[in-house]
Amino acid sequence: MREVHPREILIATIARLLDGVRHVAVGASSPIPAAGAMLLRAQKKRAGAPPVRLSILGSVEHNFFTNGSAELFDCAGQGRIDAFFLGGGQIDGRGNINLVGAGEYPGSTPRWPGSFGSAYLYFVVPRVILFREEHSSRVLVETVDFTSAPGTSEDGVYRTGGPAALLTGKALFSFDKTRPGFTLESLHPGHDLAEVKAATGFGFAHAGSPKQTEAPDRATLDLLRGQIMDELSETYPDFASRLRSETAA
Amino acid sequence: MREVHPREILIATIARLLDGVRHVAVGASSPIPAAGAMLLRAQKKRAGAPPVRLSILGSVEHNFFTNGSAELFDCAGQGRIDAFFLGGGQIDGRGNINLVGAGEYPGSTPRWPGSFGSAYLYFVVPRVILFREEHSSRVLVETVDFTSAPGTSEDGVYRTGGPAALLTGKALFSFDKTRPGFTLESLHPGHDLAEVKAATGFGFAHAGSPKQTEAPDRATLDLLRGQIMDELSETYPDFASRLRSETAA
Amino acid sequence: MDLREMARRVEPGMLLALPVDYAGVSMAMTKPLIEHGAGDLRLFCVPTGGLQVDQLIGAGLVRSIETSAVSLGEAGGAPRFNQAIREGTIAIRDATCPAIHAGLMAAQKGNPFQPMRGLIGSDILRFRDDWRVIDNPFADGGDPIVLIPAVKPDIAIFHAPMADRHGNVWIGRRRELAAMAYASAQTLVTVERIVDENLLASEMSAAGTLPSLYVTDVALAPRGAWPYGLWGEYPTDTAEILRYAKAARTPEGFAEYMASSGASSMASSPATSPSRPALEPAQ
Amino acid sequence: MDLREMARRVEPGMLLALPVDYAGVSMAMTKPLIEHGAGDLRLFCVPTGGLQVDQLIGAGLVRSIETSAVSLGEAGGAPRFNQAIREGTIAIRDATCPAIHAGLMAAQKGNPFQPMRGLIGSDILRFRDDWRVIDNPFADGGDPIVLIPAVKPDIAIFHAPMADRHGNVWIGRRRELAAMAYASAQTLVTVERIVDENLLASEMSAAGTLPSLYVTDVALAPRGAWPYGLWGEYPTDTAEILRYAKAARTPEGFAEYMASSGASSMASSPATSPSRPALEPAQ
Repeated sequence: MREVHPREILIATIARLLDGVRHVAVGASSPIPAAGAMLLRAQKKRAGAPPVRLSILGSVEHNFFTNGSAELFDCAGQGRIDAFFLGGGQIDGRGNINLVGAGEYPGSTPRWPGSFGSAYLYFVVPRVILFREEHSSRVLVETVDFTSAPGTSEDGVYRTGGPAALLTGKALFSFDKTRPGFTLESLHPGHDLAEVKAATGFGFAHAGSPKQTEAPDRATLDLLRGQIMDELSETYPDFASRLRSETAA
Repeated sequence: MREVHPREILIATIARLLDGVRHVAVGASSPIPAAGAMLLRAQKKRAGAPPVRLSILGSVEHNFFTNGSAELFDCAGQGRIDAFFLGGGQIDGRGNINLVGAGEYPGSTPRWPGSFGSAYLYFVVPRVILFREEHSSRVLVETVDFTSAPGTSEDGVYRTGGPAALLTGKALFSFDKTRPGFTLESLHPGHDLAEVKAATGFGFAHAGSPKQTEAPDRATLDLLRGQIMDELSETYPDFASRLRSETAA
Repeated sequence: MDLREMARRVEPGMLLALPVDYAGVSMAMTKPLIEHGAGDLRLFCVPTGGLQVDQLIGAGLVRSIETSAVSLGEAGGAPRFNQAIREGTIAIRDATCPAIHAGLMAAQKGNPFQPMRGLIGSDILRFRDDWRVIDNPFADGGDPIVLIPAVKPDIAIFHAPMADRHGNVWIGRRRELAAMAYASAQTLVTVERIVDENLLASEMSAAGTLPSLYVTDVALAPRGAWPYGLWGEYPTDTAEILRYAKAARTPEGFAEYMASSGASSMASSPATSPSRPALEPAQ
Repeated sequence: MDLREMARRVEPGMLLALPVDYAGVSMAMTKPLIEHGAGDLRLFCVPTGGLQVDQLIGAGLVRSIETSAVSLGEAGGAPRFNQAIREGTIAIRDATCPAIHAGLMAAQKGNPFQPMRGLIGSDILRFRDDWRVIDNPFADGGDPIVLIPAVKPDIAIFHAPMADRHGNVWIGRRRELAAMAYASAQTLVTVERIVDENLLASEMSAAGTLPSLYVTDVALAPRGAWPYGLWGEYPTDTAEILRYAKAARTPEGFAEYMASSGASSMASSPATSPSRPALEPAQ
């Protein structure tokens, strides 16, 4: 068995984080979350468990929506979407995310595209997974420069959703909304606590010697490298062929 | 030329009342309003005037809507419907209408179907024509037992629409919202002021010797008995054939 | 899925959303619902009710109804509804069509309410203690506006021309059927036919499709709107509705009508049994 | 109707509603709009903007923009937009997608506002003095909720696969295009083709049709979304968008790109020239 690719760790971790969802939506250009959701769907199907529904926004293949671009948000508002992924140019230690820009608003430099649906979905999707491969103190900051959506809300604010986890290229964190703050759950293979601390602009809770992020077992890896890459290549052909060539090395 | 049928007077009067509208909607079982709108549409087309659009609710032929049964109300709320027809089990002297029932609510006896969209359309369609063939003190009452929709609203209440006229089998009234109240405009042929007063449960303003409702001229009557009856029979075959046989006598 | 099995999803006290007569009423479900017998139902008519509502009321299954109207159209008033109102045996919440749509839209959007114009000064509003009036916060003062709370039916039930084997249902331009499904916890659909192609596979059919995401169960019921018509499929059987209207003037006449073959064949014919693929229309 | 003629409907200072890149952007109208030159435009992106928005900004026609994002997708940030933000030459009102939809929905319903959940505690809300927060009147107290005011664009502009000779436009499942048209005073549509049959005549095509009632003008513009793709028709020309992204990093590069044949061919191609058979809808 070949070495496990770092992105395969991410995909398998996402599948674990999604365990139990009935319907997960992923953004149009999110191949790793999509692959994780496809992996979970395949695992559940093999186990004869209730089906997992995956909606990929902007995809024709995986578009279950017929009411325009408002339907995703309506669907989430109805409680029909259990999990979603958000990223951000900045993510801070309280789970606040910034998709708008660095520096003083509105003259943000750099300016990022904008908040998209985050200021709604972060509130109403029960299991939001913050996903950003880049793990640096540029991205993971003490305090965001602009809050596209806050990580937590005061009591009395309607909120059925929020951050469940933060997954980066180096580590996996869970989110504790009572503190609020992140807890290091595991380090991906090849990364250590000192490195992660240095690369993280906010403080986080952690065990004395953190666990290593679980690598996919052989059955999972076979599924991932076979069926899942086939499915993925329908929607993300470039990503799938790149990952395939890198794992075939 | 044969005698003018009372319903032909009504149809021609409706066409006159609608003069200037761009878009008129009529209910599913409103053949006389529909015929009036069709007549106006044909007259405008012959005159090379801007087209008149007619939506007949529940009709397949004349259904311009594709967004379900909410679209009529949305369309009216957007200001895209210039005229509509409302009736009522009771209509009172202040233009209030009752489509719910006589006697004490909720145990109304008799109970009529209900208010349908009147409590909205009466507020937002600029030219609402109250149309009820039965002209009796049972229908035209001093005060309605239940207000499905009021004839006027206090200052400060959003209202871009309301009653423009009341047309019955005996007479045509205009509505003065400042009083508020009805003014007799004309009596249909064969009816006189004393009779109309006796059959009307509310007081109304009138000239000493009211005009007679204008009968359609020969060109209008030819149009009505030819093209309009053809068009009408697509949606209201029973009504059209009955009217045809009665005017052919 | 068999109609009787589908009817068992309805539990006493549930809030049922039912469509207007021309949109696709699942008349085929009426008898199974009555035979199943879950009562104390609260009906929510989108936005008006007719034959099905009258029959459920006549069968004694209805506790309350929210609607903009109930009628049999050309056949006149709805006799079992009218008697129930007269005798006070059901509670009524009179509404107006766009208020019905507003309640569903609020639920569709996950909102607690939706504003709507009109209504001010009507007795509809006066009798609705579940609605609120606020001053429009965007005006300089005054400008009262009604807020309609979200309505979340337990179950929506309707009839449509077709479904595919994935549970997607083609509703065409009858978007109120989608609105009902979005707002409701469960959606039960009867259809004229099940098609082999995936309705979401072509943009043309997808445009009129309610995705299976919102559909709990689909059952085959050819001519399942009868005696109502179904747009694009078959016309209303006005004679049959007139026959009902006449019969149902009395409770006894209603009972006889409902026991007669015409009314019961939809539920008891082999057509609706799971063992029969091809279904006969009720005549 | 010719594209240049259609562009003349746009007057300085108008509020324009433009669709998201995958819904049907009328890229064919971009050059005619720039040539027409009506400036001071306020853009309303439904719910995000891309290439067209960047080009209108680059051409100096834009005073302000309301959007949930502006980007070139895989090709990265929108260079003319980003520079304008950096230099403060356009005003921005950052939103979030469902707030954009809420503003249109309020206009569609003739309502002054529409509530929406979320947003509380975000800087999006903090910078929007045109939005309001009230306590939900249906709660026992507290429960703040945002109200989004109605947005009524002067003109909506989009591209669709087809229209008929009555001016009905087939938009398929891209219902946001209908929402834009409902909310807007005028709607300008470019299409791949004009069909002979009435799109409202069959229930199948009617389900995805925006009626001519809401359509001001239709013009023929084959491949009119290029370099964007059009669902069900042709894919996005990513190489061309990358070429633009690279060129438009500087004002000079942008000017050169816009003057080049690639960008102008859509406006000057014979397909859209006035000498071609007239394709005016009935309305």
